[in-house]
Amino acid sequence: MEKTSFIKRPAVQTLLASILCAILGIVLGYIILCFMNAEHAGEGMAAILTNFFKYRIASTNTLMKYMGSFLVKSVPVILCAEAILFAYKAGLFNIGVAGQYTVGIIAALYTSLALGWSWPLCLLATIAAGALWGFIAGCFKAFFNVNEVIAGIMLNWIGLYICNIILGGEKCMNQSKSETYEISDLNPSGLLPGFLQDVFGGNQYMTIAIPITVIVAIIILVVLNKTTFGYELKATGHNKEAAKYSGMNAKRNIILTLVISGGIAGMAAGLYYLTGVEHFKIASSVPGMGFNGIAVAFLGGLHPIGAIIAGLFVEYITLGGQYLNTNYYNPQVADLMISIIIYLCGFVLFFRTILNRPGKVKVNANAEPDNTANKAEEKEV
Amino acid sequence: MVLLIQYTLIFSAVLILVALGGMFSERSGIINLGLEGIMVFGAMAGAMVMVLLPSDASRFTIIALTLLAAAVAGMLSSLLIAVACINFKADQTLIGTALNMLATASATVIIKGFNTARSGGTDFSAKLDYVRGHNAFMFNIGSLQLSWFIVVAAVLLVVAIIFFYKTKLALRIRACGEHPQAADSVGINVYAMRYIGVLMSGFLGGLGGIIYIAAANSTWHFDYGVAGAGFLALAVMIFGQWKPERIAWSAVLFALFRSLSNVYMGIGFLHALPISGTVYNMFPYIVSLIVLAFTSQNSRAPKAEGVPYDKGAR
Amino acid sequence: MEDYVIEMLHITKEFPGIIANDDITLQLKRGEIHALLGENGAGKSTLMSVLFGLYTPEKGVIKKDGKEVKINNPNDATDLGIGMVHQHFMLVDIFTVLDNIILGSEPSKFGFLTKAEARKKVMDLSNKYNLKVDPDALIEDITVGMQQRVEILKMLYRDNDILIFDEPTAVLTPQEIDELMKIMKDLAAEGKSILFITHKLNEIMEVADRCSILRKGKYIGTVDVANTTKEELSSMMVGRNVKFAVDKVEAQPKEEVLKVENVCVKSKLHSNDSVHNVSFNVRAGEIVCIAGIDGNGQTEFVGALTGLDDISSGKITLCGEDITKKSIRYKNTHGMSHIPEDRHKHGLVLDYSLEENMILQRYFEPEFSKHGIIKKADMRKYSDRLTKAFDVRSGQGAKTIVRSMSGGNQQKAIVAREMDRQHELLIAVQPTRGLDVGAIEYIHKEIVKERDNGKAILLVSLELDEVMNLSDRILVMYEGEIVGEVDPKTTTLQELGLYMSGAKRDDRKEAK
Amino acid sequence: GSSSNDSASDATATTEEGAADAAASDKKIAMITDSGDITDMSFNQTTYEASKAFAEKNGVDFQYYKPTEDSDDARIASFENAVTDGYNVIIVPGYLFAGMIAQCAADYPNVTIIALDCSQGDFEGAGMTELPENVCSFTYQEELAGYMAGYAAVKEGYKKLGFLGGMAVPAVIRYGFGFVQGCNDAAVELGNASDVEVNYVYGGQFYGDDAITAQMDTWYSNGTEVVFACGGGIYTSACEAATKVDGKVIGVDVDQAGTIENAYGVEGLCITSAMKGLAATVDATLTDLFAGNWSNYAGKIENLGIVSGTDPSLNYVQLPTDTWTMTNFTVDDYKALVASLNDGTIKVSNSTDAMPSTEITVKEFDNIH
Ligand SMILES: Nc1ncnc2c1ncn2[C@@H]1O[C@H](COP(=O)(O)OP(=O)(O)OP(=O)(O)O)[C@@H](O)[C@H]1O
Ligand SMILES: Nc1ncnc2c1ncn2[C@@H]1O[C@H](COP(=O)(O)OP(=O)(O)OP(=O)(O)O)[C@@H](O)[C@H]1O
Ligand SMILES: [Mg+2]
Ligand SMILES: [Mg+2]
Repeated sequence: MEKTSFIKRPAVQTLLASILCAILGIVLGYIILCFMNAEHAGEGMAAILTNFFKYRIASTNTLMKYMGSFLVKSVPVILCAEAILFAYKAGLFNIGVAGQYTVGIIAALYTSLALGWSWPLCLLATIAAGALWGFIAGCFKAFFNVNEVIAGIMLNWIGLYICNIILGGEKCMNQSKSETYEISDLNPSGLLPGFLQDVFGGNQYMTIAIPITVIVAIIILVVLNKTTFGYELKATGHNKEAAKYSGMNAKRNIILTLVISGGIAGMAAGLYYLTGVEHFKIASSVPGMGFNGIAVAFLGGLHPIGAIIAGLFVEYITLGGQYLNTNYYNPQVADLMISIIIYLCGFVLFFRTILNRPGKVKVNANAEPDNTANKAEEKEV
Repeated sequence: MVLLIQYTLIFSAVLILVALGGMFSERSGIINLGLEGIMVFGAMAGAMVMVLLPSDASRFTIIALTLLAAAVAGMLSSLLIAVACINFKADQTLIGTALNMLATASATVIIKGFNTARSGGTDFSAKLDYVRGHNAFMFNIGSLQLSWFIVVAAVLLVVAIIFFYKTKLALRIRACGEHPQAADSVGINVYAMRYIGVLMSGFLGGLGGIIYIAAANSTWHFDYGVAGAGFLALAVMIFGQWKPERIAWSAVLFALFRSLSNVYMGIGFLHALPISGTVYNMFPYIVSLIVLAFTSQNSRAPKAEGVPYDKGAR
Repeated sequence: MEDYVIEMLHITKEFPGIIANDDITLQLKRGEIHALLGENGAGKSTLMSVLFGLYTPEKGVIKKDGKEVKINNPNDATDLGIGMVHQHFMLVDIFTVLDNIILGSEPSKFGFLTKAEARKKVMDLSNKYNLKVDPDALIEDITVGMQQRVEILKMLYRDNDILIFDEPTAVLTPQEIDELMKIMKDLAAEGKSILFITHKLNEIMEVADRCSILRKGKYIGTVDVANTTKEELSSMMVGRNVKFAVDKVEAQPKEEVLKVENVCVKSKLHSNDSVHNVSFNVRAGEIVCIAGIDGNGQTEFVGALTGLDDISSGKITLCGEDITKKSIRYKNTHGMSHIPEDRHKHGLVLDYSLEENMILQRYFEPEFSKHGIIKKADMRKYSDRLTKAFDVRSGQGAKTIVRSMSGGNQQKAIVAREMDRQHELLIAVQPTRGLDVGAIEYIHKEIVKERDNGKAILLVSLELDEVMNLSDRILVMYEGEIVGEVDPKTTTLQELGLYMSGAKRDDRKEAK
Repeated sequence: GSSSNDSASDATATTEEGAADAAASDKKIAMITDSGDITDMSFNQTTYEASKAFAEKNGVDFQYYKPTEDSDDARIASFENAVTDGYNVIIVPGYLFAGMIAQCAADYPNVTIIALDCSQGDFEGAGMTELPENVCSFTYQEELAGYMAGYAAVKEGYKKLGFLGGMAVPAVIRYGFGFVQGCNDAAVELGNASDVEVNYVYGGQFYGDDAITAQMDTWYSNGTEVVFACGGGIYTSACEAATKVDGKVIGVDVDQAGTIENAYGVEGLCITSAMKGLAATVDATLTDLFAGNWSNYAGKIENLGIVSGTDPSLNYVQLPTDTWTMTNFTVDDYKALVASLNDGTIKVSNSTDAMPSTEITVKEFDNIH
């Protein structure tokens, strides 16, 4: 931490920054616990942090099972974060991830329950559905100049209502339970193949979703940083006009970016719902997953691998809430802690930027001689 | 039909105020994704005041204090955005999202604590009942039920339009959202202008929040937040191309279709159509998208929004 | 003792990797026009930004009227009567001219703007100094020249008496430059003191009283303009003698490379065509120049030619192939190079590094990528070679984020890239805008070398010196039409001026 | 408080003894919430309050657990968490717990599980045909409560009625279909079946909001006189709309007359409530369990409804007689109704498959959310 050269390495900074913000958040969380019930605050904090490791003494098997659950549940938010950061790098704020995730749910459950497809097809369907939703937003943006944020918000709701119609039907919804049928009952071939289930205490939901998530993150990392495609997308993100000048097809790239981003979001739903761990119930608001994804993407420093770590962290604290003694605290305290940590992250990013390049100032507009320059940054809606 | 008007008015009041709030913030250069959270804070404070006021409080007192509390709470919560994004140059998207999460989580925790303390441990819900407060706002014109909320929103809309186009302060705020260096170079304090913009969004967003929960309901469950209303307002703001009068029209259009989805079964011929309720629910969003496709060609966001302003190495 | 209004003593300002100002001292006399000269990146803008309170120097003091002052922000500067026309205009695009002028010092009553009052004051100033502006026009709709006048009115409106002009002429037409020179002289005569940055030695010779020279962040000296010559100034600035005339032999035009037939472009602003029925050709081994006053359709024409804008009718042929409907990528890879007019809007991705910008149109070529993966080492090597060859200076070499580079060096990077690319036709729009004389000399030499290597060159320039020096044929564009073709060797500036102002035109319909 | 280590050993300690004859002091009670919170003004809340009251009365440790999400996996996690914390009496409200019980009960034979609302069908759906000894479940004949409410309202003279359900879960559907049958039978008896009309809708959630209020507004403004608001906190939307036009509501689960009148300051707003004896069941079962009488329940699913034709207050489904406000339909009429239900003169279908066929008009609306 002392050596300037060491501290200036971006990866080190990101890591330091993330750790710092987690610690700060935990300290603040402790203070909140003290406010609510000072006597048991230490115990409460310990419960959240110990989390499922409380089973370490009782049974390693149980511990591993809950470790597995933890991983399983982290998958969708991580992938939503990947979807958001991918688009963000290309200069698009894909707030429509929530809706793309929702249509991914439709695809996952409709193909597996109503159509009886096997899992590879179901998974492809989720990607296609998310991609389609991204495609629509992309077309509105590319051809009609409709801001992707507003198109995304509208499509989120449209997706939700379509989801209610399709999944609420007889074929998918178990009317007497008001939730969708078990994939394992209707169509076991629709479930994703297991992954190291024995290692993870026989956790039936441990599936190939876990390695796929990691692979997707690595692919995104490579695509963004190493490939010509990533080069194009980032160029378009920074300066649409320059991208056009250099012969890149801006419209195509906008659409393609949102298609890919949407596909990842759809896959997030697929990799979660096709494990069978979750069912769909009629909902009156858009699933929060997409919005949590925004937070996780930024918490992870908009870095594909960072998003994995951030997603795991957020999920860990979320799960920690259930270990609080409810006689003293309500479980929502964990949500509060997470939101504080994410908020603090804003400050830490600033901190890192300072370490990074002390002179990055906007006034250096002065070092640039022509007045048309500001048009380069023009944002259109 | 009366109901359609009534609900359109309520919902457009909410959207107009919150979208205007978003507009002032973005015009000053700060993207405010935290409108949803600001609404929750405003709603919570307003509802708490309605609950706490003694039962002999006059109608005027109830109205004034409720609105005041909501506005102040909205402004305080918007400070969270201002400090992080203006002084610390935090990413505005991140902070906005964090504020939304923070609002719902802390409203839940706070209201639970509030109820527990007030009931001596028998009520620990995240719900407030404020029928008396709600009723204090209501009045009727014929069979049309109106509320002071709508009047307040209408007045604020007019004020906002005049302010936006006619005042010195608004000119400066707008300059900061377009070209903060230019503003700075003529001696305008960009940070201060952005603070004002964000605080205005807090003020209007807080009021929007209390209207959202109290104009048509007399109970609210704070663990459910405001169910995306803040994001809709954001959409309305973009729809209105960051101009107050256009925002008003966009809000009314959107609110009309949304209300229709709630009351269509009261309108005979609509109910008779073979269209399911869910399709009606989708209408406002589909209509908006279509209208946007035709109106967005020249739409442009404030140029400097989202970019933290740094005076330099000072 | 001299009567100095402003003294900047021993100013040092550092940026990461670079000392932009190294112990610089500058003294401004009351009522003088003081020029500041230096290569691109010498630190002129930085020094002026320090004076205007935008940057805080690490070392040094500033004195006003002999008393030490602290200038922490533009407000302080304004209070001291210092005004600045920035190299990069500080105007809000979507505001009217009037709003821009009054911004920050708005007359108001109870917080409400009283625009009538403001309008009167502005119009009075406008008349007094002969600075013609339309107060109700939006900045984004007016010409650069008018924007400049708005900037000057902003200073006058604030009653500033120390005026800083940072490269005000780089973007002006010759006529506008003449106007500006006159205005500056009038202002100085009124007792205002002026600091004037320019790369054009003619302008210094014409208006300045004294001139200070910077080189690579260091102070070189101050001379009385009356006692010096252009040659002396340029050698102080670059450290060697600079040739102003372009050395070139007679052109040897060969086969036709570019053929333009009846090209029309619809205007975005009005119902007429902004480019109307333009036809001409460019052959290998010649430099053809489109001259004209800014705003006569040159930008639109180049847009249509390169594919940045839509063409409404006509035909464009490149090396015998009809490319009218081809994509930009196709044109880029089939012989067209383009130095764009607006380097920030089109030419560069400012947030990319220098090396990444160097392969902006070529990242997909086998030289730089394999199976879709960018070959970073090759990119670095290529970038290093080009920056070395074209003397592109930057703080951190190939990794420098282009945004932090000085404008001149940004331009050189683009020129390097476009010259090095495989091409038959080079379209160079204002290739030397904002460059120092040394850099101009270099780029002009390179362009001539291109020509002699058998490349076709279409030059679009507003600068008459450049037009006359560089081109082999001149086409004059007026109101979207080519109104005349002249030979630079036989024509005069006066004749060119007549064509450019629309006073004279050939009937070219029949010719060719 | 106990650290996790202690609780783990506690759990093993209890495991070694027999469950049936364990001393009361060894028992610790926990409840797990289903998709709602313990403040849902519905079965979670009722169960929580009843269990807590019992625990406090008997000085027993009690705590509730809230799963992190609405899935079997999360419910099992809460269960194992509670067991690890040393809780050995687990109360679970809601049919959603069938899956959890099917997967856990057999593995933890020394943990007593009291399920509410889990029917034979639910267990079979989860792949369990027979309950293990450590589990019992109670279901209610909500259709009878709904029937009585509907019957009473129509007999009282209401002609335009409404049913506002929360989510379309089995208990809510039984209430609703029972209500419709009750309205129908009363109307047929009165001979005004052609005049009686029931609007029928599910809100899609267990709390009110402006969309639901708007729907209620359209109902009431189009002449609906009374709405059976059946599902957690959804009654607020009905009350909201009712107060504007002097409409009435019918409460659910518990006698809501007091709560509603207090909250809205309108006397007689809630004409009656369709009650089911959730709290009583919890209390009685726990009392028996602690008294060592678990064998009465072990492995059983009890379907609770009317047990007495003469004393309605003993029944698990009833209308509140303490706060009776109806005048045309009196307490005596009510008692007569209970008697006929008890002796089988009146039969009420408990099917949740399709809307019962009626002579009155039933207008079904699309779910609001
Ligand atoms: N936010 C983060 N959280 C955790 N790990 C991170 C984070 N950011 C980066 N890393 C780790 O540090 C490594 C280097 O990160 P860095 O961002 O410097 O790589 P890069 O820019 O993608 O690589 P290159 O410069 O070669 O294209 C990554 O591969 C990753 O493993
Ligand atoms: N904000 C900044 N951050 C980093 N480096 C900067 C910044 N501003 C200027 N520089 C560097 O300082 C040096 C001086 O720049 P300056 O803009 O003062 O040059 P200049 O003399 O005005 O050049 P030109 O004639 O091209 O306008 C350049 O090398 C530039 O890259
Ligand atoms: Mg400069
Ligand atoms: Mg320059």
